[in-house]
Amino acid sequence: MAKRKVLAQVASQERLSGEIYSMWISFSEEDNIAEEAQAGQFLSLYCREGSRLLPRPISICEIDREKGRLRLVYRVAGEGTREFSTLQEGDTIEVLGPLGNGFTKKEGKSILIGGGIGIPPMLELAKALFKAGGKKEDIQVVLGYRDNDLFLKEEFAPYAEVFVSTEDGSVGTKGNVIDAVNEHQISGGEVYACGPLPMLRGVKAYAKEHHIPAQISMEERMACGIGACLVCVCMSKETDAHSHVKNKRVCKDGPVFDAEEVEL
Amino acid sequence: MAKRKVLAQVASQERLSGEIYSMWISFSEEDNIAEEAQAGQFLSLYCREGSRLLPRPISICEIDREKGRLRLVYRVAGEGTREFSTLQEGDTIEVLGPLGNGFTKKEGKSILIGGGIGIPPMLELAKALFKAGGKKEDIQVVLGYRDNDLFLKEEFAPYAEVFVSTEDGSVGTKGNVIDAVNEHQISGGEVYACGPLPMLRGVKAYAKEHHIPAQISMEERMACGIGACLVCVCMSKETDAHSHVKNKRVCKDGPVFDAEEVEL
Amino acid sequence: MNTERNLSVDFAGVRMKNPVTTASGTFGSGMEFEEFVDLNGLGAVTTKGVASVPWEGNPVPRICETYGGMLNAIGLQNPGIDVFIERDLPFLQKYDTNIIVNVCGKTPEEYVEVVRRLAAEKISLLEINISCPNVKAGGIAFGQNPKLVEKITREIKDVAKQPVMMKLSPNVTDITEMAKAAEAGGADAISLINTLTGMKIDIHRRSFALANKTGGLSGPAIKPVAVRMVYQAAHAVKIPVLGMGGIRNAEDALEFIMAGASMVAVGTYQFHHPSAAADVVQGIEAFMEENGVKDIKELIGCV
Amino acid sequence: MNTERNLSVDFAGVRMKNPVTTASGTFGSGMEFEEFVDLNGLGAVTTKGVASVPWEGNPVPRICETYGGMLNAIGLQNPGIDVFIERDLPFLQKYDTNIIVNVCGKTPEEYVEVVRRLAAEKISLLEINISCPNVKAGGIAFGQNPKLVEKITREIKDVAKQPVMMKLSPNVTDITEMAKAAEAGGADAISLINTLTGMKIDIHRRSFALANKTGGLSGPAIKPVAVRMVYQAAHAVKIPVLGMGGIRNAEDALEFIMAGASMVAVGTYQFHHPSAAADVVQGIEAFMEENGVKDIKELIGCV
Repeated sequence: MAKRKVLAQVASQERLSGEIYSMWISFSEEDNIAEEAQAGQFLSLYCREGSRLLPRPISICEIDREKGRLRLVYRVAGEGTREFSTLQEGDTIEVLGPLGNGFTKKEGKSILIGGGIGIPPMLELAKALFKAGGKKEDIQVVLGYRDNDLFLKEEFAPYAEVFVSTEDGSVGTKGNVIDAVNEHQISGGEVYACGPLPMLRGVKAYAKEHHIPAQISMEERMACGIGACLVCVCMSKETDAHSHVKNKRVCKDGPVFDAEEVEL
Repeated sequence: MAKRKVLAQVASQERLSGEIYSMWISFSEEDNIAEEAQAGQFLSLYCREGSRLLPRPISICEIDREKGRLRLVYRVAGEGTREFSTLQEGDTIEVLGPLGNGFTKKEGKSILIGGGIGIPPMLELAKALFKAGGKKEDIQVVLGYRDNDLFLKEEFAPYAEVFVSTEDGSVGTKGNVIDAVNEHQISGGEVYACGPLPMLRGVKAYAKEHHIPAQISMEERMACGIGACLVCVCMSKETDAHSHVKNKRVCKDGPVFDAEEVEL
Repeated sequence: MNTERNLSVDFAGVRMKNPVTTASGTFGSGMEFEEFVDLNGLGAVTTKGVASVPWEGNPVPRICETYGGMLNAIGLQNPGIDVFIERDLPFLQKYDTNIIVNVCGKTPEEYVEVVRRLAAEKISLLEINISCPNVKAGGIAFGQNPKLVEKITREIKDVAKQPVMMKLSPNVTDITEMAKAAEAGGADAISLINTLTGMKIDIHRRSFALANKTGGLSGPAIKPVAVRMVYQAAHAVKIPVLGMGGIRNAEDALEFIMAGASMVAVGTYQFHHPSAAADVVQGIEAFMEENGVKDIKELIGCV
Repeated sequence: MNTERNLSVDFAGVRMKNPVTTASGTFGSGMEFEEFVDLNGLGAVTTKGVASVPWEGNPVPRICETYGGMLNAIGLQNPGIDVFIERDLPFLQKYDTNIIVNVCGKTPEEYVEVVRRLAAEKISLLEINISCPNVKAGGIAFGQNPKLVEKITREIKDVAKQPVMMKLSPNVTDITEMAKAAEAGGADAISLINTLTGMKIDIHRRSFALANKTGGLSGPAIKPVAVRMVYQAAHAVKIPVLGMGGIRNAEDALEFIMAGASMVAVGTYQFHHPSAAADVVQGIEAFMEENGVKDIKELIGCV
């Protein structure tokens, strides 16, 4: 009976670019779910519009435990996220979380890879690694963009060495994030990644080739968001201990997985 | 292609008492539907909440043609009207109208009878009769309430002689509106009435007995609000010219009918 | 609008300038909607069901709202074929659009009688309502039995002078059975879905929200069932399919078209948005523009 | 809460402290929901369908949202009866609530196998899922044919040690036929409705929103169909009915109860509001308070 939906208040809403929005939401003291939040976890956001019943899973971009606030950077991909983007400071929104398992922070040189709307969770991770005593030069962030719309890039600067790849070559390495990793001969002891499936496949292959452990954050359509409905499964290499088939629940067992335990 | 839904702006929202609310809505110059509005007509109000598709028919309580505003006094009877009651000044609402046929103003002594949420349309009618040159003492308004919650009563004072009946006898005549008419021996050349079905039956019987023409405003569940779907019918005495059966459309042929043409 | 785009379809031998019509019973005969919709802009207008004689319909309340939809039990009130031919048809014939006349009856003979009366009239298509859930006799009773569907279809085809489209009920175990039965009976097209039989209870009055107890569920709520049945029916028969059920906008309409419908009808949503049908036409054209679709036929059944 | 109110019901010989349970497949085995709902407060917990062996289920996407509802095509992924008995049952048996185990299979033998394995377990009721629209074999295939419904019911009754409740599909022409067939086969109760088969098309990808093409429609959108079928079924058989389909709150639940359901299940809406089932129990009690209803039995089938 511990958990329940909480009513968060919108502290700010900002359009970063195109369809990318940044929203800070704050919580009351008794419902300060920001305290337990970890990089890589997500929230279920609920629409007000009654014709949209299912929660939208949104990854956590930044955590302010003291002020009891969370930052969500999301892309408007449908009517639900469109509704969120219209919320203004002072509006309220029902949320559930933090949900899922976040990234496990490892010491030493690390490579943080984010692609497209997979970039936001890497910001909190970079901050967390830095605050945990990581040296800035050991926190290597590779961000993959479509073009020169480099949302969030500057915000990584205080905590990490930032490298960029763009599909159109307008900025940084022309190509994908792995091209950037190779071009700059980035190396490290742990890979953290979040982004589209093709990118995750590339990251997994790269990590395997270089014998580096990789933590990847997966995405899948969800319903309950808490592991009950078995909607958001991904294929696992071995038979999963919970499902007893080769399926893992992205919302509950993930969204962050060891790259080696899932089939992409 | 003349008509269409228009976006009105809420000019004010006030709770009169209990579940009775008063809302003024204003229209832009190109969509000033207040200009054509007449006492006894209604508007279709549309909910924002997508799970509620059908418009809510709300009678017009006051018309301000110059300022392009209409006043709606309504009772919160469900989720739809509940939604309307939460609208604040500056909010917008989709409306269609004015719809239906209003009261036909006759000269001379008249009796305006309103019961419960049937009271609001009588206010505009009283004003209209007064402004058309009617003498205040010739505009006799009989208002039926449940108890001493006499919403709108005072607002009739400038235009009419006001009589009250209450079910609990706390104010005015104990009983119904006809009891009040009898107690005060109110007489006139035309009866106008809006209220619950039992009241309308009483009014019709009274008018028949005294050989006075009576215009009564009917209410029925509606869908389209414009006469196409045949949902909101009432029984007519004779075969109806449009339907060719003994049914009339409340939204299009009414809501105001000659008491003698409908079966109650 | 880009004139290169071709929205026209040949439906059961009738040329429609676009694939959009109105769902029977939601649009009357168009008189009340002409203020909101340019009837000339629709591929066709489908009229409310007409019988051989005037029908009173059911007692009120005839409607109640449900979550994302509504239940109606109007009971096919209509002025009868005489008035329809004298008054409604001439009104519609003023417009440059096709007229689809929805026909209802309590017995096969009544359907046939109406179809006979319409034989000499300038109308494009007959839609035979064998799926109304709100009348005691006829209606759905014919639409839930494949043998009856085939039989009544054939009897109507024998006298019909216009193409015949059978309107099917979704309240069946296997919609393909009904579609095939209509085709076997000689139908030139089928339309679906009619409403799903539903019920609402007023828990405070502890009784039924509708005087008729049950009613037909329509609106966006039922769209997924409608798309599924249209897809199944379109793949089960060769005759064209007119798809409907919960269409709010062009996106919804395109779902039906991609599922295999050659035409679509906008119904209940017109009660929320009176110009919905016209807006759907515009939206489909806009979608074709954006996606470089030259001919709507490229999209029909493309999934 | 007023202790005078009696919410308890005797359902197929099982005493339920209140008439509220969870809809199979929406609640797992309760482990993930125990943080949100006090399982002791529910009349029963109904578990996700379990088969004789682990099932992988369907490929993703397994879900899409629809207007006022959702389509799912999970395909009854489950860990199999061994794990269920070892892990899930002991978890639920810690609670003071009834356990209703939903049983699925691809063949009658598989259903029987699972029922056998459960014979010695402390559970209150068996719910036999012959209505899942998302599996290739079994499921709905059994639920749309009255002869098969009666046959499989009898085969299960022959080996069952707990009362048997057959879960019926709404994708049929006449629900009363199926209800009577279950009763004729010896069923102790029936539950309905399972989901309505539906489809959603992604018009931009020009393909199906679900990997399985079709899915089961659930949520508030379908409630009117569910209430209608529960009313029809409850009036067609003597065995008790567990009603479900789009229940969001106590008002919705009371519609089903007044229509004739002795118990109700909350399903899809728990995805929007995780504590919905517990809230429904409270809401029903509050309604009884306000309306001076001493015993919930006064409301069952009262319309």
